[in-house]
Amino acid sequence: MISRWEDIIIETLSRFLVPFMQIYSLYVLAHGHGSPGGGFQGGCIFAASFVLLVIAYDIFEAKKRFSEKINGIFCALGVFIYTGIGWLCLLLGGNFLDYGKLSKILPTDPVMARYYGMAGIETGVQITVMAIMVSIFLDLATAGRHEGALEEEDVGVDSK
Amino acid sequence: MIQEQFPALIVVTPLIMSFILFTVSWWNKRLCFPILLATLSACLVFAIGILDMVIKHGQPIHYHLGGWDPPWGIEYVIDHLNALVLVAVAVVAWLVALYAKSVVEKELHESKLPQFYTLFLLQVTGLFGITATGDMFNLYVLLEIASFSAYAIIAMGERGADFAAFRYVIFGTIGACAYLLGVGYLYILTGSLNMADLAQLIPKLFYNKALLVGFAFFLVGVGIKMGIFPLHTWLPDAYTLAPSAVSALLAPLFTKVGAYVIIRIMFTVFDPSFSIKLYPVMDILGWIAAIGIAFACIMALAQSDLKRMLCYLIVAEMGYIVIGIASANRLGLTGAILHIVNDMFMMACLFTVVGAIMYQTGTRNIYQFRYLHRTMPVTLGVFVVGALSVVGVPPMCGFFSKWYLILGTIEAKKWLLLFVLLASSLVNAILFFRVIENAYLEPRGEHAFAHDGGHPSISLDEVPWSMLISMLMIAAGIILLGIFSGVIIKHVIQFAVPASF
Amino acid sequence: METVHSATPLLAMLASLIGAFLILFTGERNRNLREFWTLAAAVIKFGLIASMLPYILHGKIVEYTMVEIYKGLFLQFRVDTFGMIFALLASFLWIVVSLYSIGYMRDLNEHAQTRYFFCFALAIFGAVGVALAGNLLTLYMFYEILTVATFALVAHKETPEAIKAGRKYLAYLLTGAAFVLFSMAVTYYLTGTLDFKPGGFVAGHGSREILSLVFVTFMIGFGSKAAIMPIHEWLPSAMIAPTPVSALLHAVAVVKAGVFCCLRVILYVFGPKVLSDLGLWIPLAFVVSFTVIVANIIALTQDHLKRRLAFSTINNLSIIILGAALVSHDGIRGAMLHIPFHGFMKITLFMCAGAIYVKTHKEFISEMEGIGKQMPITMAAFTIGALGLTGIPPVCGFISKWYLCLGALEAKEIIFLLVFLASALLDAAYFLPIIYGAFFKKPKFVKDHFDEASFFVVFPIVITAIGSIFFGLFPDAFMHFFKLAVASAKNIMGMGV
Amino acid sequence: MWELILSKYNYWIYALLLIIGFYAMMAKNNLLKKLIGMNIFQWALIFYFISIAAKKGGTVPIIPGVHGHHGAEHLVVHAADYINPLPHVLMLTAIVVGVATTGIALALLINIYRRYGTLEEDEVIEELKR
Repeated sequence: MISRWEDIIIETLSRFLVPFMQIYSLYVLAHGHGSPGGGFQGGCIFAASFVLLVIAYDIFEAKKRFSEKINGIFCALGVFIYTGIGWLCLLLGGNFLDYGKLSKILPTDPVMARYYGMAGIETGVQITVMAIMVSIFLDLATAGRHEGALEEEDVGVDSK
Repeated sequence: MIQEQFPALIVVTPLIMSFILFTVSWWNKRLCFPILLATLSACLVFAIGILDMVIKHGQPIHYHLGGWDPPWGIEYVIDHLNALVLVAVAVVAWLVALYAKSVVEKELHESKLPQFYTLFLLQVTGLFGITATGDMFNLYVLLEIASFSAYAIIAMGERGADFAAFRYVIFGTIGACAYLLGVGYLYILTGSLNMADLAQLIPKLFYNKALLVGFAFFLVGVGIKMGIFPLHTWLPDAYTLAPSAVSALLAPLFTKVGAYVIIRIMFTVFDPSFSIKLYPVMDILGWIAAIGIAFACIMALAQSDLKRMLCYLIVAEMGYIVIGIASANRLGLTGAILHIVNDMFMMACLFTVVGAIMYQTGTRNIYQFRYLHRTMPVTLGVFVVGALSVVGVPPMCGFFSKWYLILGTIEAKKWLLLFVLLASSLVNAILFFRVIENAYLEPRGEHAFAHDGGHPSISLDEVPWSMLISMLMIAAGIILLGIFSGVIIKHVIQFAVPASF
Repeated sequence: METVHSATPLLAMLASLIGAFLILFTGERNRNLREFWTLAAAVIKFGLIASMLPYILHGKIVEYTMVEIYKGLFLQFRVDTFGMIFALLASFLWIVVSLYSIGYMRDLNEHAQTRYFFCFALAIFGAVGVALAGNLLTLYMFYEILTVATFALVAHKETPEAIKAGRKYLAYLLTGAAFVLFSMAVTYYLTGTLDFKPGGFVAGHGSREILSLVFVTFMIGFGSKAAIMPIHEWLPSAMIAPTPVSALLHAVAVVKAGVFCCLRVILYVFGPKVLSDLGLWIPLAFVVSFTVIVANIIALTQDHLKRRLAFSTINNLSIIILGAALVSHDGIRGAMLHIPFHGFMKITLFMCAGAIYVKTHKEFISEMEGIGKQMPITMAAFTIGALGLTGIPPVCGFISKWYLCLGALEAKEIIFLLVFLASALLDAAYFLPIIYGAFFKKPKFVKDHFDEASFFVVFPIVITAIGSIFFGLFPDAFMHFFKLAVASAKNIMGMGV
Repeated sequence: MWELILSKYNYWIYALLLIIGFYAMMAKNNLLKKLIGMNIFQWALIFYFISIAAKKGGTVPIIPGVHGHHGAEHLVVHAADYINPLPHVLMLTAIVVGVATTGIALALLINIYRRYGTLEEDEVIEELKR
């Protein structure tokens, strides 16, 4: 699975598909509070695009574009956005995650402030979910060997 | 003002810090430990602040996440009971973290350290959350957070740990799902997930069979997580094979928090009369506890591996707590709650000592402890304190909780349980004096008067300071808890026991 | 009875505790300093306890409450007349024994002396704690500490027998402790308090059956330490321990603590009235009389000196309990007097045995013929002790036994009077041969010229021997045992029958 | 009788799935099959929760055309027309939990396979005995 398996059709097709998947995931995210959807779903779809990359090309290729380190940082970033907004509300005198209080810094009334607050939260969730999904996938695929610890022998039996 | 926010902060801070720690570790691994310790210190402050607030106000603190009022929003409710547990968890976690540094650096590959510290924090997050939350489903989620981190760090242990961890995954998931089913039943019946709200709604449908089923699911689910007797089978392997620091963290905390959840469900969510008058839950629990303690003691006697022996001891200790619950009166429940706190310290003490012995000698086999009192006297001193506490020698804390448990069983006229308590403390004496004998005495021939000082070749060889300090602090904690148990009961526990008792 | 609130009891306790840890930290590096700590702690402790004597003699009570455990349940020291007797005895004899053990351990060059002195100090800590305890819970606490600390002393030699003896000791005493815990809990559940009260406090609580059950379990629990007959087995086998330990075990700390606890329960928890109402004292009295006789008869058959002394101890302990069990004025008086007096005499005997062992490595009486020539001072002291135990004036044993007999008469229990007399007779029967052999037989296995043990060993023996005679002549001398005993007897009976 | 079964068919199905999953977890020798059983178990639960939220003719609980200041107050909401959203939300979390569990379990299995070269429980135990 993690080895290269040249196939022009699959590669082209997936290269063609990936951006659309990512756009779609963003759509799901952005539409999360107007219709079914939201951070979890969006994140999973986003992660799926990377999985597709790994499957179509190979793991090194994918890692070139999205290394473990960046992944880890994203994973923390998402949580940071989430709790950051929470803390912000907290500093603005509300309870934790009390978006209504955001209206003090946003040029809107509490209702819209809730709206934006949720949007921000969902974004954080999406980023984290995406990063976690990818890292679970990579860990399983590389059997937990990080950071280019992959040698030839790890490149599965079906190589060449 | 900020103090009102503590209930949320104590859960959120370790959560965010765990991820930050993980990120930081990418470019500087040496920062991990300071971050961990700082975070836990903050949590300690929060916990103490909460306890102080609860004692001042005298009634539960309600914290509405996101400002949504219950029963719609998630609510954190802190009363005397979980404030006490929060503080205990915070203290023990802090001490174990201090202890962990040297041990993990020796036992784990240094590439694993960041993951370890991250999971450590996640674990603590889960435990705090379980304790603080007032929402059934939220409790499930946090229970799972704690469980995941437990699965993962246990798997870091020695040979066979991964298999033990997998078993733990299977059992833990069954437990979590059983709990979730219970939540589902309650939700269908009442349409609410908020504990306080449920407490209002449930008495109306006491005679509903579905309620009973849900209750049974709760008991089974939490019982697996806390390792009550028939559901304990995952526990010995998992905790024995885990890295020393991990078992020193999990063994004291996770099971006891489970015990807290059981108390919470039986006495807060379900009205006490449900399990006392309506159904013979208490009798069943009493029998389970009695059989469990007997079984655990026998199994512990059969072990030559100190850590495994202690693991079976945990099962017995959970049995004690269940006895306290089963005696279903003020004294017994006081004993149970006090024992939750005491047992955290006792188990922390014993497991840290085992870790220290492993660290120095590389063995856990009781029969290879000869001359240990020459090489590591301080560690053994701490061990003796913990051992005497478990045996129930005053002024160590173990005696006092046992004292209330005994009084409770007498008041409840449950003579079997009383007998079990007394007999098991004797068995504990056998268990521990076997170890102490091997560690302290050096069998020698008749009339052998070794010249003073015995074997000069064997010299002092103690563990690093950080470990010594934390172990000594835990031992001191055991004695202080014992002497001042009266104060704790007077100011905290007597309010934690349901008023109907 | 007015109460003086003072921290002196706590300080007295801390003296030995701190002393113990100083000993531990000093360790083998500096033996003189270590043994200095032992002595210093002992002297300070005795001084502090003696400083409370005046209050007690004026019928006051010194009290110090550490912390409340639960409603009406404290960790509390309350020093009354009876506790004072035992506290004085234990703390005074600690000085003597520590002097002695310094000499003993050095002469034999024992191993692990630090542990030895540490546990010794802890044991005294426990014993005096038992004496000063103001209620059952505190008493139980120090009782357990005493048990655990003594385990290390019993197993000190670390020979297989020693370790076995240690296990046996623990098995008996911890089981006993479990019984005590049970009865204590039930008592608290019934009465809501555990504070000692002269004349008892259980009266009117609980049914006959439950009270009788509690009394029996109490007696089994504490009796395991007081070595009442069916559960005495650990005591003779504990003789394997070094002699100072045996001296401590028998004369001062452990078994005396057991007896002390029994008396506390009989007189201060149940009280004469309840005892006689429920008729509980009769079975108790018969059990202990049985113990007295059988122990003496066994003692006759022992050739190992320390074992013979051990059985003599068992006998005397039971005599004390018997004295308290016949709920009579003089009986209690005699029992309370016999605690310190027997302590003095028995410690003399044990230290003599130790001295002989140090010098000649002889443990069997048959080997000691003519030892009087080699160690006259020791054997003289031994004679005094033996005569005292036999109850011959002017040694102090006479006084206590006199009052015990009076007690039996007062209670109109001729059979128990006979028991007392028989025990005295049998005492003579197994002590006099030793003395005779020592002085009037040709030395076979020992030197026939003067060769005493070292100063540290002999000096304490002389002190206690003189003490025994001194208290025989002036039973109310500077420790005022007599006055204390009389006073406590008055309190108890005043409330009681 | 039949009505009883048919009217409550969702419960029957979930119970059936639950039992299947439990059987697999307990009785199967192959660790991977145990894991699959575990998933079936969890999904049975999720299905159960979702099914209790369902309503005949109910729709997604999203009120159209409400944005910002105006709207919400003018328009009447019949709770009966909407599916109860709460179980879905809960199950969203439960799904995430399930995914995480599966991830950890798979990682463990890979590890086990690497070390002991098998996924058969008894063989692994044999390995560990040595």
